[in-house]
Amino acid sequence: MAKVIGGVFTSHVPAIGGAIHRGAQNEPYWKPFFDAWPPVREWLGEQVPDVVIMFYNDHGLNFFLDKMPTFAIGAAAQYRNEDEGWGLPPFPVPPGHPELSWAIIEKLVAEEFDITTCQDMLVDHAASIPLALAWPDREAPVKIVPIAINTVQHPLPSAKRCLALGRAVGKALAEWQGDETIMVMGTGGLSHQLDGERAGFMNPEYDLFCMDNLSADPDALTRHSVHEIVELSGTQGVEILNWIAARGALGDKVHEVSRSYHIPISNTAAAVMVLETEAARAAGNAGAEKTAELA
Amino acid sequence: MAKVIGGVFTSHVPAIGGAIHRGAQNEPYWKPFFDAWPPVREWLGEQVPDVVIMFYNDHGLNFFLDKMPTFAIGAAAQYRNEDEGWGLPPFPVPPGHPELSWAIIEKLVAEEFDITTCQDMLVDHAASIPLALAWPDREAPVKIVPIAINTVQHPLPSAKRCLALGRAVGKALAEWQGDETIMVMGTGGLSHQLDGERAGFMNPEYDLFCMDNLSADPDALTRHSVHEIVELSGTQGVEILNWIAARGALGDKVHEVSRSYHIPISNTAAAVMVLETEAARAAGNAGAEKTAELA
Amino acid sequence: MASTAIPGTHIFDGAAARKGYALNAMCFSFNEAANRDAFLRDEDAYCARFGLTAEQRDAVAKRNVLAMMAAGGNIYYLAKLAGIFGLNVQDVGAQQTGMTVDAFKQMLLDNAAAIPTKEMAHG
Amino acid sequence: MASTAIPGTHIFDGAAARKGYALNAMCFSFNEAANRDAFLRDEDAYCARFGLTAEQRDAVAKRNVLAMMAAGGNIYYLAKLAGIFGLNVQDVGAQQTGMTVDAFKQMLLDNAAAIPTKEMAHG
Ligand SMILES: [Fe+3]
Ligand SMILES: [Fe+3]
Repeated sequence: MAKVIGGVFTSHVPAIGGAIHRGAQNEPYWKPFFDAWPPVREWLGEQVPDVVIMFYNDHGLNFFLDKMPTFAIGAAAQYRNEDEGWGLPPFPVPPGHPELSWAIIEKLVAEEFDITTCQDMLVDHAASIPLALAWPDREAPVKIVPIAINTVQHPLPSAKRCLALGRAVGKALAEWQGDETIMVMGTGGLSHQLDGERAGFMNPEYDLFCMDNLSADPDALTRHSVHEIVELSGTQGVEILNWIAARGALGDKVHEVSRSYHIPISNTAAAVMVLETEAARAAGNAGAEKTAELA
Repeated sequence: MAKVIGGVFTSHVPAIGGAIHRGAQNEPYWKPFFDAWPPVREWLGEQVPDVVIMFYNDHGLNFFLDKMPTFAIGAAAQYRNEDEGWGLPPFPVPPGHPELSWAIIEKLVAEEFDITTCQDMLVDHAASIPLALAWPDREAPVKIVPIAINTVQHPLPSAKRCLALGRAVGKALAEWQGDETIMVMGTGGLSHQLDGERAGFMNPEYDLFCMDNLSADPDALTRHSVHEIVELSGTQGVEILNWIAARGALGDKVHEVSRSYHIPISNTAAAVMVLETEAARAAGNAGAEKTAELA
Repeated sequence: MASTAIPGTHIFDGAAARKGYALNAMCFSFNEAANRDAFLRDEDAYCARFGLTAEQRDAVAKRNVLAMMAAGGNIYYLAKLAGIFGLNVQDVGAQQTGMTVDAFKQMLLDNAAAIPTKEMAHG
Repeated sequence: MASTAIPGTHIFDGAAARKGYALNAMCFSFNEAANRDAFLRDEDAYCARFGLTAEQRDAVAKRNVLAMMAAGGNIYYLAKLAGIFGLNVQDVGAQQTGMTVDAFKQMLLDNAAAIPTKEMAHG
């Protein structure tokens, strides 16, 4: 049976991609952010996932306002990252896992989620940069199932609905009969606002609230309406919805393995976290224990 | 406040469009089907709707398998019917009602429906033919809000979920502050199967069950799974999901105004029904009472 | 997912949708008259452009609807291809059931006999 | 729908999405380098092709991001247009807040001061 090991949660700011392409990881501006990643990679080296369920949002590469889905799930064998308008070289994107995609799709529809199924799908920086951070200098050695959440055009799904989506994905993973080692990623945020006279807004207090509750009490994050999240976290800070959904897939009890929080990268409060499932920890490999002590 | 008067439910077989274009309405093959429409038009003449909420399914004009939504809602000011591959002249499509579309979208997302919002949308014969039947020889004198349900690619939404969708749309209509007279249409079916060795399958008994329960006990139609509906009604008979959703928007109590059931048109058991809301009947115009006696 | 098979019935589910993607994508393109013309001008080139599998290409070459469905074709998209060949849904039904078109049409008419009589009063 | 306005904050809701469709559609097209080149070669013709409203055309001509947003632009799509002009999100933020780019960047850095100290231990 498949094993769900936990999740990596991270900001996905496009400028990170630029820094990677320029090799700027050790510049003073970038080092605090990139320093978050060695512990993450250590955990990945111990747990060795071979599938990533990627909760992210599309920023106008694959979806436009002609057909804007609330929740979209990839069911392709291959995905591509392409030029998003800035001419940056696309990052490599690992292959899909259509069998698992369809198992999740079946489960979600059975659980009354009205998803849009995508057999042909471009994935943007919100999926490709986190993979490039987790597995630098190569195509990530995993298969992916991308799940895109609308954080662009209001009405957005509520935090409660996103957590429920993640929990339903978690049920699908629990029922999946493959022997894969599966992790989730939740990307975006934390607080930031690109647009309007409040551009540049960040809210470390709310970010801390999110990070502190993500592991032990994710329902706490669903007490705010989308409008309140925008107020607390910024117009683009609502990308926390991706984190909340990803968290939902991990079951009730998880352990925080690592955390980094740094202001600013670009206009954004940057955060990186690793949460490990009870099951992965109970499996009790020495590596997991060692990493836990670091947390 | 807006008034919801009821609904027109009808088959939408493409061949009907051909018969209209050829002027074949009085040919022996077609007459029994087209004879269903004078009572419908009489009811429309009395109730005079100016908005149609159109529950239908796309057959591969606007949606493909790259992005296949479970529920898609139009939010455009204009829609178009186009060549669906057979070179038939497109039917006129009335304008949209974007303000009402967005009010419904807001309500549906608040009620945890994960819809796909379409600001640019082609509507196919499943929307255009019913309008051409209700208002022949001209563009229908209404505005429309198209709601497309996936009946093409399994997993399809359950009948229960479709009824709940319709009920949530009904709540949005009840809250809408405009003074429009609103009707719903539910199109498709009844039993038919175009594909496979069972092609030509129809099931009058199940169709009768659906028609008999549609007004008084629509929940009865949700006791069958999608798989059971396919077995009972044929692979394309699942278009009854559109009827079920449309019915949901009409509230608890409705009255059957007219009904027609005829086999076959093309490969399909054809049905046309009018259901009137309690509110429209209570308004008690003489016309409505007269029509009711015909039922 | 179908728990029990329905005789003579093929559920277009994830497995079929995945298998049939190229064929269905080609058929979807036939919404445009220019694409239908291009197919008629050079069927091989058109099929190659959409990357049809050998099984799909063979089914199309043979105008065999059941074979197209076995290769993942969905009837809603296939109907656009059938239209190019001048086949309507009765022709397609007859082919799939192994009947003559006349016999298939008669079978459709015969379904009316199963209408419960109390229903006729509503007609 | 927003029950209370958030100062300096524009919710991209149905009203905005409807108003901004043409502008956002043009910006979405800039995912392709050829379209960016076409815009740069003949901005007027390119804007006309997408049917921008006078308000949208004027906002684009003035490179005024707040005006683009008032005309229904969404920042995710507008960012692709800003990229053509060589503007990054700090430049765009400075313009919208009426600050110099340096002052805007300093404000971003200053946000770090608000990080609760107990959090630093985790860093
Ligand atoms: Fe983002
Ligand atoms: Fe149909």
